[in-house]
Amino acid sequence: MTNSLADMDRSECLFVIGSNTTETHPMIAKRILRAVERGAALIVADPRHIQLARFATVAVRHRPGTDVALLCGLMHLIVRNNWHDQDYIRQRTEGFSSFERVLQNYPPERVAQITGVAVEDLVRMAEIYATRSPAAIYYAMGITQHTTGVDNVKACANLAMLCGNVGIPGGGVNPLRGQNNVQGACDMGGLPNVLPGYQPVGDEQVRSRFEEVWGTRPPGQMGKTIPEMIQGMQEGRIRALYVIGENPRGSEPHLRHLDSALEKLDLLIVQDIFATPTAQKADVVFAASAVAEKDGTFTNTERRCLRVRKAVDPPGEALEDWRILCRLADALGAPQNFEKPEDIFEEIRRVTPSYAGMTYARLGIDGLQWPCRTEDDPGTPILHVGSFARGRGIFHPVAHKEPAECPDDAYPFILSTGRMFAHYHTGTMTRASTHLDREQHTAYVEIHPKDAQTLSIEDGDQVRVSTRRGAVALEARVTNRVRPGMLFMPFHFQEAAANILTNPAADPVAKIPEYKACAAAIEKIMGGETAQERSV
Amino acid sequence: MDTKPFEPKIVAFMCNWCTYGAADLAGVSRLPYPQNIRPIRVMCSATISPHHILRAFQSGADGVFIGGCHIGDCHYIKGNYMTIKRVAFMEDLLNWFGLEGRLHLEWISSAEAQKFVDVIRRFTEKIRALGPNPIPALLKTPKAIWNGADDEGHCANVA
Amino acid sequence: MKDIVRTWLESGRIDLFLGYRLVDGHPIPHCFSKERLEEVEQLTESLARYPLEKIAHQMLQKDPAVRIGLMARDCTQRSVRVLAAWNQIDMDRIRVLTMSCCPSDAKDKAFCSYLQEPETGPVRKSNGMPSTGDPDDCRVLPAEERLRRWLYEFQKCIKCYGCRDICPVCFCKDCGLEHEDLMDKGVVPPEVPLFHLIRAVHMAGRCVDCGLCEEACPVGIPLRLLYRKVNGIVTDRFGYRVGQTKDQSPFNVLGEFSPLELSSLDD
Amino acid sequence: MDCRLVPSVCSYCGTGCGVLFSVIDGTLVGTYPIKTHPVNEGSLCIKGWNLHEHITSPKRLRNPMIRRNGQLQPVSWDEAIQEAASRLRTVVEEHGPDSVGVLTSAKITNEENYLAQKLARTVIGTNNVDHCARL
Repeated sequence: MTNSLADMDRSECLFVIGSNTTETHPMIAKRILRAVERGAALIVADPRHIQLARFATVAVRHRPGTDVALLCGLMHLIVRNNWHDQDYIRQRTEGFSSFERVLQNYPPERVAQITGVAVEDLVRMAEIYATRSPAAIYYAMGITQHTTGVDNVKACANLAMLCGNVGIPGGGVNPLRGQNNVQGACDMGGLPNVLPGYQPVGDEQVRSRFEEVWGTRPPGQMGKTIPEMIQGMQEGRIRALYVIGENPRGSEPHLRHLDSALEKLDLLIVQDIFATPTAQKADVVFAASAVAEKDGTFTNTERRCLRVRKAVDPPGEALEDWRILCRLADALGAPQNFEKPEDIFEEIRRVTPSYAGMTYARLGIDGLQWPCRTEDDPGTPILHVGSFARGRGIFHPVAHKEPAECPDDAYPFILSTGRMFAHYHTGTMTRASTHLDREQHTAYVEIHPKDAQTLSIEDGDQVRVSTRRGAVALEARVTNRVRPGMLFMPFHFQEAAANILTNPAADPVAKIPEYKACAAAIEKIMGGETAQERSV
Repeated sequence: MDTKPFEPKIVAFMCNWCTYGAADLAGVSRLPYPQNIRPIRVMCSATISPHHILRAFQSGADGVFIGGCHIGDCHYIKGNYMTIKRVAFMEDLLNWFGLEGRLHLEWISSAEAQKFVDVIRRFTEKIRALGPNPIPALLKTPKAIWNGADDEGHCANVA
Repeated sequence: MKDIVRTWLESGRIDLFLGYRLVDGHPIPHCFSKERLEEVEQLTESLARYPLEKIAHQMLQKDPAVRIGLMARDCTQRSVRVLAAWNQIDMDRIRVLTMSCCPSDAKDKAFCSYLQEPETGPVRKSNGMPSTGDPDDCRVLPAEERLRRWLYEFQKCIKCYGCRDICPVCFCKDCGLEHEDLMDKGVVPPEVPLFHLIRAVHMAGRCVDCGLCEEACPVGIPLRLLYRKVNGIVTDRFGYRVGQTKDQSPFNVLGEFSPLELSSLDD
Repeated sequence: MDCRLVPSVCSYCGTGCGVLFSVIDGTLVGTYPIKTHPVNEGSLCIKGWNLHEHITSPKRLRNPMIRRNGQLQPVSWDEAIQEAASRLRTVVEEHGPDSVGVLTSAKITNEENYLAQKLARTVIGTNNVDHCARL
């Protein structure tokens, strides 16, 4: 997030796109609803009729995968009506004129045709976003999990810059991160192209600095992303995989493809707190520790680094993850001299400029938001104040593209996947929790009443959802939360794993798979067929 | 739009030992009464908890009727003491909440077929006058302060 | 205050004392014990309230013989009485240390987060139910408007069950709110208004009006107003005041005949 | 009897809500929101309120395991670590460091992520480090 959560109390307009905030980030939805009751405008754009839409000033349900067209349509209207912030554009950005020309391709009538959103709704959305200042954009995986994910994000950034909303309190472009420490994992260099603090692996000077601290020079060649590793496994170029606290056999698209890749490995090491489907395939399993069983830090979506404290010991022989990693490094002949997580944090500070000013004592309970460069730096609640990190903000022209897979006669529905409120990700944690499991015990697929009627499907019926990659059997939930022609499935349930169905087609830059749109078919299961996956 | 005239749906919880007998007797005696009730036989009116009353309204009932034994006649001695406490409480709560006059309790012995018929008729007319249970409409109407989605996926806009 | 707690612990009148201490500037509940007597120096009053009696209840369920001291506001004392009335705790095992809270003419300071204006400033409620403190204030609105406003409030619910989970007097092992036959599961908002009215029914004759539920509610539903109403009905109809006696509420038990009359169809 | 209340952070979504674990006699028994926390200000969602349940679940892994004769069998830490290390070493020797991939996690701490990527980059010698940021 460019801005902080507390900042939401200052926004006059909140534009939520591709985020079912009340279910996936409930404590952020808390602030959104509070802003609405204070009188701020709320714009909601989501293919489903989400709970937030009930409280919106304008809410639209656009066709899945048409975010770029929708956003460009709004920008077209803003420029046409001269609602854009021309001073801001002149002083702080570049590339506006060529971008403006691309916008000409998105007149509201065409956009309405692509997205399924009425022209008058587009006009109202554009007017509210452009004229209520400061205005903030909030998005989540509904924007990013597309083959056009990067374009979607750029379109959001363009919209924010167009109205002068970046770098001001109450504004910004704010992605809501899905995992407790996904921000931290990125910050710590858990990516193939950067070292801790987003320092590129290809930079000689950077590698020299790390060599000074680590005693070993990190390799300079860019590594592989997860989809590339899976491809490498298929081709025999990746022979060993060490998976820590993840369940790719639940979270990756097109699970069959992944399974065949895992089969080819010489060695699979899994470090987890549960016997996940991935752990069941492993050669070596390390029993790890959960959140209350160790000290350390998490970094949340607003870049706030927070202390995690140990409350109990791990069960049985299980060990804290950092101890396991130290022991493994030891056994590989590279002893790590850390006695407690705080020692590791001290080393992190030395190599990561944005964390340099943090200490455990300073973090306390409130935490600190990076960049925090010195011990008297109070942290940075808002990024890009005064100027962008790179100097001027660039308008990147983007164009609408259909999803990689569109509905056809054989697979007439668009299937979208995501989370529901009582469960989390692949369900390994939440389904082990009595209360959460009681709240939602079985997998389900949402279908619109009209489609259900055509296919004689009633609420609670067993149905089979299939795509070109596989099929699963599960319960139908007939509801007008989805658009006609659309299906929605949460992906928390291993016995009817949504990711058997999803399309591994990925964004060319970010490699993020298209979880939010693929072509699917649905049929009612008749008679005594078992609720088992059909082999395709 | 639904243009049929409004016919109230009334869930009627009736004690096996009294009101249900009265309803039976009314039938045998060919005493006509409105077809609007959905009778549910229970072993004692005290088995009706506020949950059941609320569940009935949630499921779209326009009115809820409870029939029990006269005080002193309860097959289980004191069951109907509980019934009246609960109904008195629920009446106060529903009135305050904005669902007035849609819950009614009456003591009807198994011999009082005529009383049963009269009470059902008057309660049905009362509900007919009150109109449909307003909750489903308030949760759906796009004109309400919150926005609802229509079937086409288009959300109505309300300032 | 620190001296009293120290004396109680030293003399063996209590085994443990539940109070607050500051951790990195935040008041956090803490269990003081005889073994770590030096910690009593850190004992502090706290504006932020946690359900200490709920924690004490959990401790007593593990070990019924333990004697616990509690830093208690007025609401804490009421809920201790309610828990005792429903045989959840043994009054003899609890010793309360009264702290200054709800305001009155006799007190010069009040320690209660509920009385503080929220930092974000007064919230303008154009759609929902204004939380005025008196549940009967809304009577000025026509019935349909009252209904509409409550339905608006309930539709915000994200089904966190926080109102139940923080409630010091919610102790049932099986909760009606999670009953499959009673309520649709796995959707938000939960069935409107069923979910909240069922909880309201359960609060009748039991709610101690501490306001923790409303503080914990992420979406600002005026729950305290709702529960005040149901408690008010119990007081009006049965003359019972929660937390003032050791008796169970007559609304919740069969008891002897209560002189209530049927309402007429002609009203 | 011992009772402790330990402030920490929720490990589900990326919001980073402050939670208070209540521990009685060394057992996690409950989760409460931190009332004064800058992120969640005294509220939690359904997952947060039940955070302790997955930690105390009987399904938790209690031992390291090695696959022997097709079955995962509990072993000591020394065995598990030695097995992993020697087989990793073999793969690196035969196919080079870039034949190893390390998936770090968005669920573990910063310190652990840092160690994991340091292990991959300095001990194994590959930049094949990624995690589920995209998922």
